[in-house]
Amino acid sequence: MDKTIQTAAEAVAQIPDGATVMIGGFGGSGAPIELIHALIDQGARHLTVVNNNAGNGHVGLAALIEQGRVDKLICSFPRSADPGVFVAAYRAGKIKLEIVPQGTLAERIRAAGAGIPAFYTPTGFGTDVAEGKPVAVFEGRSYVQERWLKADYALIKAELGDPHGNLTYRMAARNFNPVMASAATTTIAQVSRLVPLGGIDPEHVVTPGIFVSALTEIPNPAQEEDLNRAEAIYP
Amino acid sequence: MDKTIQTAAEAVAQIPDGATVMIGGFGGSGAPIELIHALIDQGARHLTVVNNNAGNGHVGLAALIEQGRVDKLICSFPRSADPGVFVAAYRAGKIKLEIVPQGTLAERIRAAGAGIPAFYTPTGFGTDVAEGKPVAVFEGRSYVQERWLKADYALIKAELGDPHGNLTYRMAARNFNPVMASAATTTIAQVSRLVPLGGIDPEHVVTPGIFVSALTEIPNPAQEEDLNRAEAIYP
Amino acid sequence: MIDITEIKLSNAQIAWRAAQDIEDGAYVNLGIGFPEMVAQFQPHGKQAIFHTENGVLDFGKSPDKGHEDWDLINAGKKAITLNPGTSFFHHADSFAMVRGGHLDVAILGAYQVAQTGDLANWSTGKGGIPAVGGAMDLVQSAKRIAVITDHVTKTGAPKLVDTCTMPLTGVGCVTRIYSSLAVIDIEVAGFVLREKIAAISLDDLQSLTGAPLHLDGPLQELACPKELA
Amino acid sequence: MIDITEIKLSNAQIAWRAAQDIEDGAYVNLGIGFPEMVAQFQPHGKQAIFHTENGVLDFGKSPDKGHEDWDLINAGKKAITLNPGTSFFHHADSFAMVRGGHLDVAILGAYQVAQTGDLANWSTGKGGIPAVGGAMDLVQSAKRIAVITDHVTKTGAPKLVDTCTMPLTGVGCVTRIYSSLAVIDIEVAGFVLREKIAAISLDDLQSLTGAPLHLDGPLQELACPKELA
Repeated sequence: MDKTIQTAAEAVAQIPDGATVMIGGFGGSGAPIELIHALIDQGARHLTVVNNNAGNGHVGLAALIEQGRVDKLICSFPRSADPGVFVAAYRAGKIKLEIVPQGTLAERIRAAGAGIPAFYTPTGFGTDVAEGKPVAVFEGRSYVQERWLKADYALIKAELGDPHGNLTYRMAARNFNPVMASAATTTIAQVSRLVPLGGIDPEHVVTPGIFVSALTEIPNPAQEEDLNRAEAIYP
Repeated sequence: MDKTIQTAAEAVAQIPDGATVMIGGFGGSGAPIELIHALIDQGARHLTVVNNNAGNGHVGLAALIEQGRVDKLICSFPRSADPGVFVAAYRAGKIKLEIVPQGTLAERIRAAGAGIPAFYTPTGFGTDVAEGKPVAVFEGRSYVQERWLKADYALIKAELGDPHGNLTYRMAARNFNPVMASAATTTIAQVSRLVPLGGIDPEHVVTPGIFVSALTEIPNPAQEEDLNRAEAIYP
Repeated sequence: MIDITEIKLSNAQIAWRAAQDIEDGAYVNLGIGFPEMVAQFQPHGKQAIFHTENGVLDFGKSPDKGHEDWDLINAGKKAITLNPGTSFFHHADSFAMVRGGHLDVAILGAYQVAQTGDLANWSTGKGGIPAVGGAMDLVQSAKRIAVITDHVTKTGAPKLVDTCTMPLTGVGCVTRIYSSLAVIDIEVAGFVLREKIAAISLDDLQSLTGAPLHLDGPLQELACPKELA
Repeated sequence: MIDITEIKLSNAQIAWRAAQDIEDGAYVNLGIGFPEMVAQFQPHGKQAIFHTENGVLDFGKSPDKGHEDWDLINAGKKAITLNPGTSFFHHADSFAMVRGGHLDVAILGAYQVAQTGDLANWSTGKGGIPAVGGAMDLVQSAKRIAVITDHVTKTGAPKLVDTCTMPLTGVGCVTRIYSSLAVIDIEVAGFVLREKIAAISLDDLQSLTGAPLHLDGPLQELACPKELA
C-alpha cells in the first residue's frame, strides 16, 4: 500500500463541482497553499469551503474565492490583514457565509470524524448562533445542540508523511488539519517531507494513516504570510 | 510553578472516602500500580472507580477491591486472566458494577474533559445498555444519548513528565490515561522519568500540563503482568 | 441430528476463509480470542492493516515467547510487535476511528446471529458477569461486520437463528458469517447461502440452521487448505 | 458631559491593572488585540501560563522583528516564541481545554458589558461582517472572565450598560471589568465598584455608566504606574 501521489495537480484532480471541501490552516499557518492553487488550476466550481478564516490577500483561499469558485464559506473569523477579496464577494452577494464559533467549528468537525452526529455545548447559548437549534438543560445549565460537520474532501498541510499516510505537523500549523483529516470522505495531504515507512516514531504520529487517502510531497511549501508580504497574486 | 511531589504516598494523601477515582490503564499496560498501592496504604474507602477492567490477580486495582475499598466499579470489561477478586466481591454483593461499552466509556470521559455534557452515539442502540437513555434519529439512523463522566481524582501512569506536568506515554500504555487526565478535578500522574522543563519536545507532548495537578517520579514502575506471573499479592 | 464433528472446518480453516475476503490495504479490527487468528492467514500480496481498540494501528505479529513487552499489547491483552508504520493514540481517538466509520472490516465471534443481522456476543444473559469491551462500538461502525463461528453450539443448537434470545450486541449489523460449515451473507431476504463444505447436504445444513437459508446465484464449494484441519 | 481624555488610564495601564490579579501558575487566555498586552505586565514572582486557541500552551513573548516563524503564531496571527514547557495540540483539543473549564482566566475586549454579566464583543449588529472566532467558547467556559475596555465609546456612550443592545457573545459570563476609569465586579446586585481613579468623582463615574454602580465594602483608589500613561 502506497498512498503517495506525484503532483498536487494529480492529488486534487477528482474534486467535482459542488463538493464540500475542508481546508486546513489557521490564517496562513498550516494552510495547504499548493493544494489550494492546484484546485484553482483544476477548475472545480460551486464549492462549499470549511476553513477557520476567509483568506488573506490574493493567494490561497482568498485566490480561490477571487476566482469565483466558492459558493459558501463556513468559518469562525472572516477577518484578516487583507480580507478585501472575501468582503467584496460577500457584499456582492456572490458568497454565502455561515459563522460558527471556533470551538464549535472544531468540535463539529471532530464529531464528524468520530461518528457523533450531535453534541451539546455551552458555547453560543443565548446568542444569535443558537437560533433555531435545540437547547437542553443538564445539571441546571443550558446547552445548545450542535451537529457534526462532514466534508467530501479535506486538503491539509503536514510536515512529515510516510507512504501509509501517517503524518506529523509543524508547531501551530497543526491547528485544524488533524480533525479535518478525520472528517472528510477523501483526505489529501501535502507534506513538506516524505519519509519511508518507519521514518516517523510511532509515538510521534499525530494523524494515523487511516485518516489519509493520498499525500504528495511539496518541499519548501509557500507560507501565506510571506506571499502576502511580497504582494503575490494567484494565479 | 513546580507540580512535582516527592512520594506516591504524599501524592494520594488527600483522596477522601467516597471519592470517584479514575484509574488509567488497559489491563496492566498503563496501570499506575504504585499510585494504586499508595491509595491502598492511605486507606480511603467507599470509592467509585472508573477503569476499563476490574483487576487481575491480587495487585493494583484487584488489590484495592480485595481490601474492600471500592463500592462501585464503572468499566467495560470485568474479565481478566485471574478475575477472582472482583468476581468474589461481585457475587457477595460487595461491589456494584456499571458496564459501559469501551468506546462510550472513552468518549464519556473525553466529553467530561471537553465540557460536553451529552452526545449521541450509535453504540448500544437497541441493546440493554441503551435502556432508559434518550434516543434520537439523525439522518435516518438511531442514536443513544450518553452523558459525560467526571471524576474527583484521576490516577494515571506516564513515561516522561516535566515540572509543569507535560506528559508522554509509552506505546499502548497510553490508552485511557490522557482522557482521564482531562476529566478529573485533580489529576495525579506517576512518571517513569522526570525531566527538566524543556526536556520534552513541544511536538511530542501528549498531555499538556494544564490537565495535570501533581506528578511524582516512580522509576522502573511495576508491570501488572510481571507481578501476576510472580504471583504477587498486595499488601 | 447429524454429527458434524468429522466434517466441519477447524477454527484455523474458518479464519483462513475469512482472511481471503480482506482486501489489500484494508483497515481491520479482529475481535479478541478466535478472530485474532485471521491475521495469520493474509493472502500473499494482500496486506491488511490491523487496528486494536487499545490504541495501536498497523501493528505486527506476536513476539517470540520471552520477548514480550507488556506495554505493547492488543485488545485481548496479548503481546504484539511494532511494524514500520505503527502509530499509538489514546482510547478516545481509537474509538473515534471505530465509531467514525474508518475501519473497513471488523471480524468478531458470536453466541448467536439472527437472520436480520442482529448479533449477540457479549452476555449469555444467564447471570454470568457481563463484559462488553469494544464489541458494541465495532458492530455499529465498521464498514463491514463479519462473524466467524462454529455453525452450532457445543450441544448442537443453531447459532444462526431467527431471533437472538441472548442480549444483543448490535442490531442489524452483521453482513457475512463464516461458519464451520458455510459462508452466509445477511441480506434483506435473511440468510443467503454463498458457500458450503462439500461434505454436507443442503438439507442437513438447513437442519442445523435456525432460520431459512436462501439461494441467490451459484452456490460455491467452501474449500479450505487441508493442512489447517 | 465630563471630558475624561486627560484623566483616563492608557491601554497599557488598564492591561497592567488586569495583570496584577492573575495568580501565580494560572492558565490564561488573552483575547486578540488589546488584551494581548496584559502578558507584558506579569508581576514579579507570578508566572502565568498562556494558552492560545490555535493550539499552543505555555508560549513565550513576541520574537524580534525579522525572526518571526509564521508557523508559530497566536490567535491574533502574531508571531510568538517557544518557552521551555510549550506544547502543541490540534484545534479540537485546544477547545476541549477551553470548554472543559481548564483555563483559570480569560481576558477579553468588549463593545458592551451588561450589569448581568452579558457580553457583546463580536458583532456591532450594524451590517458589518460578523467574526466570532473563539470568543463565544471562552466566555462560557473559563473559570473567570474579565473584560478590559475603555469606560465609554469614542463618542462618549457608556460601554457598561443596563442591557446590551448589540448581539451577545455570552450570557451572564463576565465577573470583572477593568475599565479606563474603574475596576468593577459583576455580582447579583449588578455593577459593584471596587476601585476608581482618584481624578474622577463617584457622581461623574456614575454619569458615564449605563447602570447603577453599587458600593460594597471599601472603595480603593485605582492607581497604575505613571510611566505607562
